[in-house]
Amino acid sequence: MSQPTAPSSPSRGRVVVAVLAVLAAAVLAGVSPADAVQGELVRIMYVHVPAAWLAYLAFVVTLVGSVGYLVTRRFVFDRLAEASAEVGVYFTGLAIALGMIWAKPTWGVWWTWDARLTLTAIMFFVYLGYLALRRATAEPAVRARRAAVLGILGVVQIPLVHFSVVWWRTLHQPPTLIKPDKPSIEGTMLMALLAGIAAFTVVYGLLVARRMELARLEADLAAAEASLDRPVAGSAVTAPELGEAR
Amino acid sequence: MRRYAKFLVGAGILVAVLGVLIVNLNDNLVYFQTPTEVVERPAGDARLRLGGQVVPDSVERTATETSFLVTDGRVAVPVRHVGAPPDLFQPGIGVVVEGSWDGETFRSDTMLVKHDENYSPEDPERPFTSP
Amino acid sequence: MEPLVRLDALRVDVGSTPILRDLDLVVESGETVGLFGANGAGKTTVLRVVATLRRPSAGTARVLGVDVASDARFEVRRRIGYVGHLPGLYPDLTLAENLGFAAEVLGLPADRVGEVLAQVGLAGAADRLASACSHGMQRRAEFARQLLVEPELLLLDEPHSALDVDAVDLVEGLVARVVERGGGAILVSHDRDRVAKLADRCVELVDGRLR
Amino acid sequence: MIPFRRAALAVARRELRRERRRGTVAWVTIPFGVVALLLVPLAVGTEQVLLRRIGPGLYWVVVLLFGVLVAVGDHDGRSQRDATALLGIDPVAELTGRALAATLLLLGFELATGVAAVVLYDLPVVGLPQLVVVMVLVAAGLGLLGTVAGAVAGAGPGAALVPLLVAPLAVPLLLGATQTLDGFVQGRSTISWILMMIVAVTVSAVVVVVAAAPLQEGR
Repeated sequence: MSQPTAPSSPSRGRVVVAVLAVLAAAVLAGVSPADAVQGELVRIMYVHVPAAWLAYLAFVVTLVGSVGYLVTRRFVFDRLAEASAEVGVYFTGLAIALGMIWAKPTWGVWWTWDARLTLTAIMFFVYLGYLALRRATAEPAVRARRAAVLGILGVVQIPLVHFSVVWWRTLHQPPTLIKPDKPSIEGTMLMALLAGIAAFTVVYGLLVARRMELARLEADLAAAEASLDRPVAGSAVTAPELGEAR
Repeated sequence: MRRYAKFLVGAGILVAVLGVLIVNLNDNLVYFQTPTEVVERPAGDARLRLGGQVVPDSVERTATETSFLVTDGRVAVPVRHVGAPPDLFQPGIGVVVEGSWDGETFRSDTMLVKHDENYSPEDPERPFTSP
Repeated sequence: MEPLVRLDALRVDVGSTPILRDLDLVVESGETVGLFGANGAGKTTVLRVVATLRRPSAGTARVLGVDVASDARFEVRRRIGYVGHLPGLYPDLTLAENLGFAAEVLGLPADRVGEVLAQVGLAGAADRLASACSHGMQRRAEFARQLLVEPELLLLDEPHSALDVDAVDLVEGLVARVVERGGGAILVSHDRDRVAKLADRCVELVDGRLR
Repeated sequence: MIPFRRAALAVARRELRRERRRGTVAWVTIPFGVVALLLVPLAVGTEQVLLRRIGPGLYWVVVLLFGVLVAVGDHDGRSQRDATALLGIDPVAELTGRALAATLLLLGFELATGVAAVVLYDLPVVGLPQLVVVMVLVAAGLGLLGTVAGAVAGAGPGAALVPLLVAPLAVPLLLGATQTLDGFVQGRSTISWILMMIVAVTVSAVVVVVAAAPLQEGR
C-alpha cells in the first residue's frame, strides 16, 4: 500500500509568475488599439485565440500522455492525459463561447455551420465524450487503456480544425499568426496577442500540474481504502458495538 | 510493441482516408461560392451562399433594402439585400449573402459580415490610445 | 393473541412447478425460529411470502395480524425487517445516504443514521459509495438499517454469509433486540448448526414441505 | 402507513441524488441532445432562414426522444425494490417521487438544449409565459410517461423497450408544444392546445396512480 502523502501546494513562485503573466496580458489587451473594422470587439480575440491555442496544446499533451501510458503502463501518464483533457475541454468551451459572443455583433448570428465552427464543436464533444468515458469506467487500468485509445484517435481532429480555414472557404477568418507569410497584424495587437498566449500557457501548466496532483491523491485514497477492506480492523470497519445492548 | 504496429497501420490508413476526403470534399465543404463560380454554374431557383467584397461606391440604401455589388476581383454580381444589414456592413468589407437569383440580381435575405485575418488599429498614427 | 406469523396449508407455484406444498408454520411473539434446508428447498420463498413480497398460490399466510394477499399488507410492512441474501442498497449512493433515505421516509432524526452505522462498526465507511463496499460491509449496513427500522418481525436470509466473526455477533445482538421487545424472528440457512445456536427451535424444509 | 407526501419527496430526493452521483443526464444525455441539434442541419441544409423555420420543431423532437432517456432513470433490482417496499412506502408514492424527480431533470434538459437551440438556430424567444407553461407541461408529461414505462419494462433487456413505449404516447405533448408556440407567433388562440396538454398530463398521472400497485407488486 502506498502511503497517502499530504498535498504539495504549488510553489508560490509559479503562482506569482502566472498571476503576473495574466496581468501583463490583460494590460496589453487593454491598451492595444481598437480594430479599424471591428472596433472594441477585437479585444475578445485576446482571450479567444489563446483559449483555442490551449485547446490544441492540451489535446496534444493528452496524446502524449495516452501514448506514454500505453507504452510504459505508468499511471502518471494517464493522469497527465486526464488533467490535460479536462483543461482542454474547458478552454475549448471558452473559445467557442467567446467566438459566439463575437460572432453575434460581427456576423449577425451566434452560430453557423462553416467548417471551422462545426469541426471545433465536434472536437469539443469528442473530448467531452472522453471525459464521460473516464467517469463511466471504474477500474483504473481498464479506464486508462480505453481512454488512451480515444485520446490518441481524437488528436486527428486538431490539424482538421486548425487548417479547415485554409483548406476550405469558411466564414471564419483564416489564421493570422501561423501561416506561410508574416503575421498580418499590427505590432501592438500582435504583442497583446502573444502575451495572452504566453500567459494562458503558464496558467495551463499550473492547472494541469494541480489536477494531476489531485488525481494522484484520489488514487492513493482509493488504494488506501481498498486495502482496508479485507482485514476488518481499520478505520473504515470496526467491531460492532451492539453487543452491549444485549 | 508488435501490438502497436497494428495500431500504427490503422492510424496510417485513417490519415490517408482523411487526406483523400479533404481533397475531394473541397466543393462540398465550402461555406460560400465566389461570384465567378455562381456566374459559371447557374443554380436556377436554388438557394445558395455568395461571398466576396462589397465594391466601394456601389452601395445604395433604401428604407427596407440595400443594393450593392459583390466581387472576387474578376466578376461583380449585383445583390439586393432585404432587411437591415449587420452593423459592421460597409463598402469594401467582405460579406456572405444567402438567397437566390431573381433575374440578373441576387436577392438575399440573410447577410453575414466576413471579417478577414488582418488586424489594424482605427488610427494607425496613435497605436497606444487607451479605449 | 394472534401469533406473529401463521402459515396454513401454504402453497406457492412457479408456473406449474410447486415450490412450497402444504406448509404450516406458526411463530409466536418472543420466539426465534430457525428454518434450514438444502439449496432449492424453498427457504427463501417462505421468507418472501412472510415478508408480504410474494403472494401465496393457495392457502393463507397471516403476518402481524393481516393476510399477506390483502391490501392491508401495506400497513404492516413498516413493522417487518427483511435482509435478503442480495444487498438492497442503491449502489450509487453512500451508506449514509442509503440509510438517510430510510430515516427520511420513517420520519426519524438524521443523526440516528450515524448512530446505527457506528453500532455495526461502519462509522468510518459512512461516506463510501455502496458499490465500493465489500459484500460483508453491505450486509452490515443492512443490519444497521434494521436497527433504524426497529421491526417487530425480523427475517434474515442466510444471516451468516459473507460475515466475519465480529459481524456474526452482530446478528445475535440484532435478533436479541427484536425478541426483547416482544417481537420474533425467522432465520433461514443451509447450515443447521449455526442457526440452531440462535434459534429457540428449528424446522427443516425438504422439497417444499416441512419435516 | 407512511405519509404520502413525505415518502414521495424522499423518493424524489433519492433519485435526484443518484443522478448527481451518476451524472448521466449532465454528462451524456444533454451533450448528446446538443450534438443532435448540431448535426441535423448538416443533413437538411444550413441556411439561416430554413433553420429559423424548422428549428423549434427540431428542438421539440430532440426533447421528446432524448427526454425519454432522462425520464426512465435507472431501474432498481429486486433487492432494492424489496428494501424500499418494506419501509412501508406506498407504490403510488414511489412512482410519484420518481416522476417528480424525472420532471425536474427534464426541465433542466429542456433548458440546456433550449439555450443551445436558440443559439444554434438563431431563434427568437417569443411568448415567454406560453413557453414556460409548455416546457413545464412537457416535462411533467414525459416524466410521468417515462416513469410508468420504466416500471412496465423493468430492468435488464426490457429497459431498451422504454423509448418505443413512450414516444408514440407522447405525441399529444409534441403537438401541443409546437402548436402552442406556432399559434402564439401567428396570433391564433393557444388555449385549446394547452388544454390538450393538461389533459395528456392528467391522464398520465391517473395511469401512474392506477398502475402503481400492480406494476410494483406484480413481479
